[in-house]
Amino acid sequence: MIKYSIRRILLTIPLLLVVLSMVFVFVRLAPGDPAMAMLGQYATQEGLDALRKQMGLDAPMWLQYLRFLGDLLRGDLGVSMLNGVPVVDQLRVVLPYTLELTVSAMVLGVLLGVPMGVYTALRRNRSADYSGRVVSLVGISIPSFFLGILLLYVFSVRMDLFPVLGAGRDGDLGDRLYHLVLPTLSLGLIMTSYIMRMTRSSMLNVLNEDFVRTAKSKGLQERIVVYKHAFMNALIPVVSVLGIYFIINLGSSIMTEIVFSRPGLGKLMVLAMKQRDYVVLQSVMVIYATLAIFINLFVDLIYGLIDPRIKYG
Amino acid sequence: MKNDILLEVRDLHTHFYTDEGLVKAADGIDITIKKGKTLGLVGESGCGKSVTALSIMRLIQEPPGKIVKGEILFDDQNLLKLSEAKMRHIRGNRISMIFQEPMTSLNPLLRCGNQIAEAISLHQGVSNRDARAKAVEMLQKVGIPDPEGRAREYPHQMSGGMRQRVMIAMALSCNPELMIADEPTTALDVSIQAQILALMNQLKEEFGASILLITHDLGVIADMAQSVAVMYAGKIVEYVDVVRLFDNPMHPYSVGLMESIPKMDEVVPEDKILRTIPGVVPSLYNLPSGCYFQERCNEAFDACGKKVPPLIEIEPGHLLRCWKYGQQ
Amino acid sequence: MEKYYKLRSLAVLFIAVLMIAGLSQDVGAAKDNILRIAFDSGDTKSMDPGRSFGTQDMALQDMIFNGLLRYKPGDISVIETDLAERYEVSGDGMAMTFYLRKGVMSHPFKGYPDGIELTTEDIAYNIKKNQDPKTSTYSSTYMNFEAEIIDKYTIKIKLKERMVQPELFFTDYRGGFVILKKAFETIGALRHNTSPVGTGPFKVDKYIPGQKVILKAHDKYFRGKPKLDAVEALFMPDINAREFALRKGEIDVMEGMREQPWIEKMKKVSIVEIFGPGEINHLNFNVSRKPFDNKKVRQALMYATSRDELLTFVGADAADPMCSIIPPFMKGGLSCDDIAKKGLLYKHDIEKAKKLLAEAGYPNGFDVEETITERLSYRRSMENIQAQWKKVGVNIKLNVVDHATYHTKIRQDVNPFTMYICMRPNADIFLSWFFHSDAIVVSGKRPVTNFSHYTLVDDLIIKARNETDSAKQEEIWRQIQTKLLEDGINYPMYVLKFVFARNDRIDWGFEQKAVLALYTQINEQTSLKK
Amino acid sequence: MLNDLRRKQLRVFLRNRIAVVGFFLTLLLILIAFFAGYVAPYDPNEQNVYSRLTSPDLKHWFGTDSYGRDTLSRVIHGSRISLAVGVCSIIFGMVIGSLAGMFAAFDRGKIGNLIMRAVDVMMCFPAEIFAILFLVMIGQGMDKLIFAIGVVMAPRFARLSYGTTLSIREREYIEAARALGAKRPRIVLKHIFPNILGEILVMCSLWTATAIRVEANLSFLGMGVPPPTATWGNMVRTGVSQLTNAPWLSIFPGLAIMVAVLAFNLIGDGLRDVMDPKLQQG
Repeated sequence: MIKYSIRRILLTIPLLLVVLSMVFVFVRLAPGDPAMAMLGQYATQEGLDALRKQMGLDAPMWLQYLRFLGDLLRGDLGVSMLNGVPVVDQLRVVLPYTLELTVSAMVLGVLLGVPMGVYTALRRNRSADYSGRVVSLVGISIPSFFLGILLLYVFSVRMDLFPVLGAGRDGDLGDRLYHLVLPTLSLGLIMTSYIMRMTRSSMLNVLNEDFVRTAKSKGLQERIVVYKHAFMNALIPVVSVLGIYFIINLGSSIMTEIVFSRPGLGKLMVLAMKQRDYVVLQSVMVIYATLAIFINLFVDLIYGLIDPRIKYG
Repeated sequence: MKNDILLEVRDLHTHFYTDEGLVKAADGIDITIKKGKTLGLVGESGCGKSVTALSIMRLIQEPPGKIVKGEILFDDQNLLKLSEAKMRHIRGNRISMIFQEPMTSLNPLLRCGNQIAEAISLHQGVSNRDARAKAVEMLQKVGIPDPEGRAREYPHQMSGGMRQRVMIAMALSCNPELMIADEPTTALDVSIQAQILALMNQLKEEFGASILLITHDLGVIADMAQSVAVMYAGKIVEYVDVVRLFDNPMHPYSVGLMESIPKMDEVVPEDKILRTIPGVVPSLYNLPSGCYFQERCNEAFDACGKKVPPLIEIEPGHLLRCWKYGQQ
Repeated sequence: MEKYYKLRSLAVLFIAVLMIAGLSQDVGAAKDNILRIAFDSGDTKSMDPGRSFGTQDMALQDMIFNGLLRYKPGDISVIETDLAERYEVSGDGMAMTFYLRKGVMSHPFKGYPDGIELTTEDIAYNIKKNQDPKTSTYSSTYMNFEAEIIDKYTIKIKLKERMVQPELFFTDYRGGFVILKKAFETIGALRHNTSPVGTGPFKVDKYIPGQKVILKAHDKYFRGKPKLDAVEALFMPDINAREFALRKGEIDVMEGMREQPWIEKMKKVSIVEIFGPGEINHLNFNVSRKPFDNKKVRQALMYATSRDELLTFVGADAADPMCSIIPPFMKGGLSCDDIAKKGLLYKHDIEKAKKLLAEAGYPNGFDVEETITERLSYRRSMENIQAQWKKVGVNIKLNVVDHATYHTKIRQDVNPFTMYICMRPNADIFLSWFFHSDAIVVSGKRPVTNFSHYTLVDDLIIKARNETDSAKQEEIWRQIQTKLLEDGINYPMYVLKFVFARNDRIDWGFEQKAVLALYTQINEQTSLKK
Repeated sequence: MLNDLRRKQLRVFLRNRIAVVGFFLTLLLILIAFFAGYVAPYDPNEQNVYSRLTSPDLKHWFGTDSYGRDTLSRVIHGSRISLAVGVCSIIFGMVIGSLAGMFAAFDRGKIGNLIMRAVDVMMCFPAEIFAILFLVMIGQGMDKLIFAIGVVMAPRFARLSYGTTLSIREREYIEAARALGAKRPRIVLKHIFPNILGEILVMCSLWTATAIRVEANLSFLGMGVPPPTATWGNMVRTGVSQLTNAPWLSIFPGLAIMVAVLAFNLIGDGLRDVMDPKLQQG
């Protein structure tokens, strides 16, 4: 297990490095001029040149790259090209919002999806199974922004049950949670569908396994067979794809943040994209990729913990 | 006389309703197992042996399977009439089962000791600690070295033979009266096979259990069983004690089976190759009318194509399903 | 199996917590003495006056800073003193003298908990800062000034070249806002972007990037303590979110949509404020590009464009028709009636347009590629023009880019005709930036926004600038506009006014008639009803 | 034998009512997209000042937008973009992805290893982020969108074909073919590709659904095919601003996205059931 973990952790380092380089290259190759974006319609040529120099955009690409890596190593993500705010500060503000949203959606997805997946698997080919399958198919087909808009329209505009704006007051937990409900639902219900489908098919696979038959032949009660033997085994493939689902979740959260006007990485990214703020843009992308890499690492380690074949492998 | 009969299966019909149509996997099975004896059930793959075993355990998946007809008398009670709760009390306790695939028949997430102890504490109502102690004892009985340590291991840490020993330990842990072994050695190396079979024989004696041994390997039958039922396409075609079967097989299918065993004590001439039964097992979806074996039988005649022959006792203790002998 | 039941109860618990959290909240913001305003923008670019061009930036600066002079709150037709007590312009118009108010205190900043007093040294520093392209966006304009400090409260500003209304560059608008030398140097240019120090009624308390700026009342404001405790400026680029927030009372005032249906909708649920002078939306044909080098083609397209239809789209409340580049309310401007009298209205006439195109050799029209910003005020009109021109066979293929890229691209001279929406303080700036050959994009001597590559009015522009008789000056400006229309260079469409929606709690303290910098002004007079 | 298998699979597919619904839905969508010009009641870009923001009625089933354009016609024409981008990008992604995966599985040398590491890296990004990264670099437009989404989807195909190829690679007939001296491209095309094709096709329809959703997401963020071309994501995006007074502007195109994605998912699900006998047994 320790060997496995170390190997797994070491593997992320080159992965991260490549991701960083890729982000750097992509963003630098982008058209549009940050200096122009910053100076706006009154820009003069001298002004533009001076600003480019000030921002280090006139340096050769390799030098910019080395600076970029060096700064990252020191935990310095640079300052926004537009307002000079250190990117780290901006990320520190928005990251918790994105995390609270994506994690709570994931938790909701697991807490609803797993039991529903088990239930439909056990009622295979009955009406509960059919309706569950159709609903979950709709769930994985509906774009998160559309679900968000529908929830917003029904619960905020029509029924006036939930707020529409932002993420709630800082330090007021109740308010934060209150603002989190609809966005979490719009992401979490989609996650629920994914996890439910996965759990169902995994459970069906496991129920056909020999060891389930063995367990039955021992005279164990149905529930014990299902939950102690089948369920725990069915959970392993589900856990192994949670990392992938989290990445999907992370991607969808961008649209959700826009729809609900919530602060967060996604909102920051879209803004930076529009303003050609390369420093912020590349930092946000790096954070997204890093998040995804670490979530995958985390999931793999958990996976190692629950599967003895890896733990004692 | 009646008292020494442990299990009697009468006219068992187990059908599967699949997308492709109806499959009569067990189509009127009659077998009897005596106390302390071993009955061998032989036949090619897909002839319904395992279905018969699972029907006795009432572990047929429903749907698509269903036991449509018949009686399974175990200790004078019809298992098919029992409530699920009562049946559970019999499973693993009075009738236990060993499966073909030791690699996949154990739960990979549970320690072997716990998997054995689970059945013990369920059926014998002992504390978890006692159950675990008993499990270690059983592991020792099946000849596993360092049973204490092995009990704490997971299945993937063991070899196939080891795992099959664990399965046997599990099956015997509650002193069952009947042990159903479904091809227990097929997946194992030849050298291990012999060890496992010897172990089963030894333990049968020790525990006084009966065994229903399912196999396609007549060599195994010769070593283990007292009587044999030969099965073909969902039906018993010959039922007789082991000596008579080997000396004088009567059903053409049994004859074919016998002839396909290489005999160690005979020198096979260069020009004579091992004989096989021609043709393939008929599709269970589309059985021929009349005797199911007729297409592969080189002794078939008109009557065989008309009606399925009945199973009749042509001499005491020898049942046969063939028009050649039982012509009215 | 235990685990399963645990999971299920956890799920139930989770939902219950969310529900309880939901129900226990009272909807809407607390009724405190804080005004919340939401802007159509994702963030502020900078609150430094030298570095801004977005509406939201200037709206913030307006609360934080003062100019030497100011437009009367809510009314651009009157210019009054602000930081200056009084000022004089020399007889030849080449120098101005400002006399500062005494005792104007800045916001507190690092090391100066009581703030510092504003002096002429700060004014001189401002001009220097505005001249440096590194620290200012407006350097080309301010290059023309030279400051001479007479004493602590008196400063003389000389002009190198003649300028029309030079005092306009010292009003509360863009580079005219005054920062404090000491504060700027103490906290540094970078931090000054996000926590600037000024003398205005409100000081920046907290800036949360991408979310909001919280401004607290400046107790020592020289006009007196503001009535509001604080202003929260929220950045909400999504119109929907702003609208919802206003409806639910989470904000008090929002930047609206400059479009009739939206205005009408919002009038039912809120107070909609529409004010001028607005921005002029005009098309500039690029005479260096085929087939727009042909006057007949340009005229044909002007005939093919229906100003009425464009106006109907935007709506009567949000826009007024414009027939010439200089609006009638500005010195030297021309109204639509004036233009009609001159016979240069180019009244919508498809047949005439087709005829002109045929004469020019394009009886079936032609295809043209055009880059346009995604910003709605531009895009909506461009898409309408696209639909209108299609009727005479001219097909526009649109490349939509974001607004910053659009500004980059049009300055790289990519477009055969360029749509531009803007306001300039006077006719001279309008004409010289759009039609003087020096200002031609890319190739001009000092490239600004001459997208039409037009060179034939240089003399007239200079002549007007040097003309001291204001009546004659206006006459030359009108002459230029006539020539532009005759040559089919520029097609003005409409003046786009500003739309804000608010609840009834706000009392601005003055009437918002016309604000040059395009936002609802908030000052010390502004208050909220309880 | 093979024919029997196919016929059996077809029967299983047809018995799966959900999948059949998906099939006909997709067929309908494709027909609508193909004949958009004939099906749509109006020109999708024709503006009409005097019928702006009319709610759904007999004349305009889905209402009109703030330009007075017919929403139904725009939704119908929007299907072209969604389907074209979805299908083309998947074909593009499938070709480069599966080739790369098969090559990597066969090569197992440095280059193959490099390819799979690159795949790992690409899979780290949420699809939308990765696509945005590309679009920021190459600019917007339909062709670029297809390219970007294709590249985003390619790693999935690479991983899939890598895995399947590895397992097939070791089978006897490949060994045999190699022993007979067949060249590598020949082995890949003749022996491996036909064997992994089934699995790839199943995933194609599921991932077309994903691609359509990604396209909608990008459109919604303003990175899709630029207006006035009607795309569903774009329509939702601009329609959202009128949610309170003209909800039809965002609801109908939103529903259209959902239906299209759903249709491909249904087919994919059905195909998977057909291909995976374990799941469909019993």
